[in-house]
Amino acid sequence: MKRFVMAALLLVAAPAAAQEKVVHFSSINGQTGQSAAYGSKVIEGVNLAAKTINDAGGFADRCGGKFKVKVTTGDMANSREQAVSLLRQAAADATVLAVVGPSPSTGYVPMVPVAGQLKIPVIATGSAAPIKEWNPWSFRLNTTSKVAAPGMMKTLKTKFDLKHVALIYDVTQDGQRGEAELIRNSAKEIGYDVVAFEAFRAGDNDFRPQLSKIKATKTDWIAIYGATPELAKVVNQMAELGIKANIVTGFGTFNDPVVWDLTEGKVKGGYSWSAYFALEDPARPEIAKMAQLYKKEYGHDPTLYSFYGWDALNVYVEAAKRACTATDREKFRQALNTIDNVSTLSGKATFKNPPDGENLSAAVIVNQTTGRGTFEALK
Amino acid sequence: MSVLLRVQDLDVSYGAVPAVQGLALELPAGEIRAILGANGAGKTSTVKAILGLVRARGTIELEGQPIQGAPAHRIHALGVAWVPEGRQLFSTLTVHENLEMGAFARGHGDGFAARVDDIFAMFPRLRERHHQLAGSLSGGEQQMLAIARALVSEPRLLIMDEPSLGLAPKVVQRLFEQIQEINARGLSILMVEQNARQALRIAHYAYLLEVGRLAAEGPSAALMASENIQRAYLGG
Amino acid sequence: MSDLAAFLTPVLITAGINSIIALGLYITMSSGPLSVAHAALAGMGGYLGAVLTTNFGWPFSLAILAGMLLGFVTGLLLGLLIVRMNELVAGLTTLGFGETMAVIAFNIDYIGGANAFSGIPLRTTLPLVYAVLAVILFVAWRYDESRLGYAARATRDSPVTADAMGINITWVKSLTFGIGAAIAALGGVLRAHYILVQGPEDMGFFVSVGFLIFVIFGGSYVFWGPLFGAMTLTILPEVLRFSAKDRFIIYGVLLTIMVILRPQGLITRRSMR
Amino acid sequence: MDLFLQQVLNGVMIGSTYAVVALGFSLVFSVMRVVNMAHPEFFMAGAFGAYVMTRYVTTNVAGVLAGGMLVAAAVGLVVERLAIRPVRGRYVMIPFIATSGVGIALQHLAERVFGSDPVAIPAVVPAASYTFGPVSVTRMQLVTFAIAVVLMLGLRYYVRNTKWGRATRAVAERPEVAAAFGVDVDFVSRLTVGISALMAGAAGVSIGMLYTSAWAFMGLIYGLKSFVCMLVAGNRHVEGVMVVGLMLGVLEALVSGYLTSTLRDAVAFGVLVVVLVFKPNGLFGSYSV
Repeated sequence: MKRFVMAALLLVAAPAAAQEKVVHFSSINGQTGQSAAYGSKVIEGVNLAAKTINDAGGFADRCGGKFKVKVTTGDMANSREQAVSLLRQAAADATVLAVVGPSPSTGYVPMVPVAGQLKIPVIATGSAAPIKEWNPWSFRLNTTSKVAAPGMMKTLKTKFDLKHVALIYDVTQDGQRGEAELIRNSAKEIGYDVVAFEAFRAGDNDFRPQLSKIKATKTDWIAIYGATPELAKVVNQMAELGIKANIVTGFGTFNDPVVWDLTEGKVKGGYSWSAYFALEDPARPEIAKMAQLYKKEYGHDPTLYSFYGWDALNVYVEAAKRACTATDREKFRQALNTIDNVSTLSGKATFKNPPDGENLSAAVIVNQTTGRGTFEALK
Repeated sequence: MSVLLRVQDLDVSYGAVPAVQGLALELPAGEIRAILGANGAGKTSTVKAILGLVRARGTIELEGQPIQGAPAHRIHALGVAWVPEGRQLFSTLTVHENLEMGAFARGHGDGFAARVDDIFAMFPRLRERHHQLAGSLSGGEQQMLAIARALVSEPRLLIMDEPSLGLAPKVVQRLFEQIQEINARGLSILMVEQNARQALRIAHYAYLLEVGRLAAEGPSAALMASENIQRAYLGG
Repeated sequence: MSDLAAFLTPVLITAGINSIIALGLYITMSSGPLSVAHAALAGMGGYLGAVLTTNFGWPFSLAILAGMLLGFVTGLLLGLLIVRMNELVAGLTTLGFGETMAVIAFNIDYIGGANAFSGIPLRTTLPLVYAVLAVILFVAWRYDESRLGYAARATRDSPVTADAMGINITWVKSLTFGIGAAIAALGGVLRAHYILVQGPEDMGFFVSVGFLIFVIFGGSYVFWGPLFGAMTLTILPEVLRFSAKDRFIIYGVLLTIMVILRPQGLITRRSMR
Repeated sequence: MDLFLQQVLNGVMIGSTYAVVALGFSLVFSVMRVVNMAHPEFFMAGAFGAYVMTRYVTTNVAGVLAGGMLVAAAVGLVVERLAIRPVRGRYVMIPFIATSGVGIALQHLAERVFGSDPVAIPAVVPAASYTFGPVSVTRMQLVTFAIAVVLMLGLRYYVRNTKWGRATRAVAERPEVAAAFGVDVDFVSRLTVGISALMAGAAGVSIGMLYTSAWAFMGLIYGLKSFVCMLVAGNRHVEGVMVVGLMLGVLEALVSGYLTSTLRDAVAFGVLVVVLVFKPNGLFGSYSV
């Protein structure tokens, strides 16, 4: 039913833009349901990037072709089955060149093997879960814990002589749990000990049982790994239980304005690692420009995930420029592999897949949250 | 004597299954009339139709005023009270609370306490147990409470469904005397009863139902004498 | 036209698999219990089948049989556990079982824990799903007409009379639970070898309630009911995709309206005659 | 020992949040044999009611509480009219599905209106925490616990000592006989759903303030746990659900505290199922459904 509607539109639009070709990307993310908090921001970032490029008249590839960008959004609604179905439908649509993949790991993890089979490029926009078996068609734009978490702990160890840390993490989110386990496993090597390893489930409200146990260990470092709703409640309940400790988390969640509001600023001074960007980073005006465009278009501030969506679309356009094709997925995949140190708003992008689709040059910095959506790099 | 209740070509069916077909009966004010019949003859369906608890076709009039199709709680407000088959007390409520439910429509203000005393006089055993849960009463006591619950709403028409069911003979004897006392105080009674012999002894008039249809009707004496009633129901 | 078929295939496969699991639930429910464990049973089948094909290289057909056996045994035991419970309490017991299985799956690293078990080979195709569905429909049809089918419905309608008629209620309830669980596990194995990932989230309460809604919405008195229920309620969200963000608002409202208009279920015995 | 007391207190506080949501759930279930799967969304509506009140209307506690309760009651009455009354006498699973559909629609409606992120509810009750020896508790926790106790006692008084409360109990046991004695069963159904929605609204406001946020999907976890409490308690005594709610909370806190919180729900559900194996009709007995 949906395809007929699209086909009809194309027929109508075709005569007007006959000479201008279209590059068609499929954007699959959680638009409704519990993971929509991230997915909807990525979708907005992708759509804004496409609109900005088209408003500027589209883009020209290296072989003289002029293209406009078309994005079709598919809602996986926090379900693994729908994510895989949408990917299979995108692959079946010959006009789709590549897929901007989901931020929730529940969507990206099952897509990786399917992308390899159907030979269609997929790029993750925020899913940090460890992937058991990569294939040349799966990429990941955001930095991953495997690279960043040990680095962060080493920096905190050298700078503040961190001796022991307590961990409280979401056992139902594979990205969060993966990073918490990484920090536990690299304890001996970096030289600190893990005094508590407490789990909770997405959707929980009360963390006092776990926090009371952590309070008893009198640790002065607590690492919190959870989605926005749970992370904010842990921080609030730590304050209520009178726990005074430095707080640490992964991929920049403290810098998310929503978390700042939910904790009424209690995340100030929290340490996290993130790609190199800040909402009001004077050194990089293009970030401020995007944030301003974003606010005008959607009425709320962009979050880290909005930048991932914007960057994913632009990296794809850069690859399309190099591939000089709108339909040949193999040529497009090879072009993606030539992306070397291309700067994006959330850092830099370098891909060499095989062996894996990780973003090799995703700059990782350890930062301290200073205000609503602002932070500064740890010198 | 005016006719309190008139029912004309009453049809009741549950889905495709007809329970009562073309039934007609009357209850003049002040009389006791019985509805006799074997199990499944449609006695309870008839009663439930009059009470507004099941959907029925045909005309049902209380003092000439049509009530078929009205909801049960509105029919009750017109002065109709029910002693259900198997008594169906509110077993998780106390005896007193069951009486309060009996007078739910009239409220507990004007004269409720007086009416309760009057009932306790009639059923002294209930006074002793009035704080007990209805579920903990004996069979006979439950029967008394079921009648008391109906009387406390000061109805004009009392419908009793199998009052003697499951009671010891001696208790049944006392029960039927009480029914006559209640009637003597001016309350018209429509009684459904399988115990045809006892019922005919105190009823003025009776209707015999067979498989949802009226098989016979007439003054009790006439029905007592007719041999097919004798054979069918009195184990003659 | 070929890509239109390719477009519909994922939806039709999911609908087919959901129908198989719903038919398993239908058979379990035919003897009375309100099971909210069938998502967990399907998940267990999926996990076992996936481990056997991925880690041990078993052929797909053997993996299916192993999954079904696991389902059957677990279903038998669950049936025995709840035989003396009333309908809603039995439901809660199956709820406890389902949630417990989900939490345990989260904590077993061998099967991937929260990261789910991935890397499963693709085995399930559209023709295979509908061939299996046809077989299950035949089984359900024969079951309805079989002695066990009648005994089960007697047990559901009134256990007392069924007991009096000499029907061994304990055996009927646990056997029907076992058969239903085996079919659900079969659906789970097929799903795992199509989605290529088997995760703990699919085993919880809310997924099981989904299957329960398929069966009761479709009509739980004749085997066509769960088939129509599963097909309609799987394809409906896809058809509603055009409404993007409002998709589930419309889905919820439609579900409520349809169940109010047809409380006895879409398909009833009478409507089938 | 100190940690044990703190964990038990944590458990009682968590349990009171399950209990206060379960009270309304079990009232509707025991009186009308209806499993109202939209009840968690009445609770969510209460939390968003508090959010709207604090942002646009008033931050006075009573005002916020009243606002939340009225929003929830309004949603409750609409749902009763459209999705519960048409199928009230039916097989228990039919209203279950009808209200599940409403629940799904309300969740995603809230997501469309308030967004998919949680929204912050400012602390209307000035934050404070009290320490008694080794044990500490916050003012908002005590307020939530107090609201749960007040609601339970209020419901107990209503059900036992008022005319309409008695009628509700009569309808619960024998709807037909109650109707024959002048009780308008439809009105009692509206009244019962209305009261349960008011209580869910109060729960939504207090839990929304306790955890300082409202979220379109906050009802899911409460729906599951209060449904379990309701079944384990049995539907004969409404207060039973309060006791089971507190038990579940303490059980979860102790398992998280002393075993491992990864198995928290598995152990909690496991224990509740064991209770049912020995008391198939629920801890406090129930009417047949």
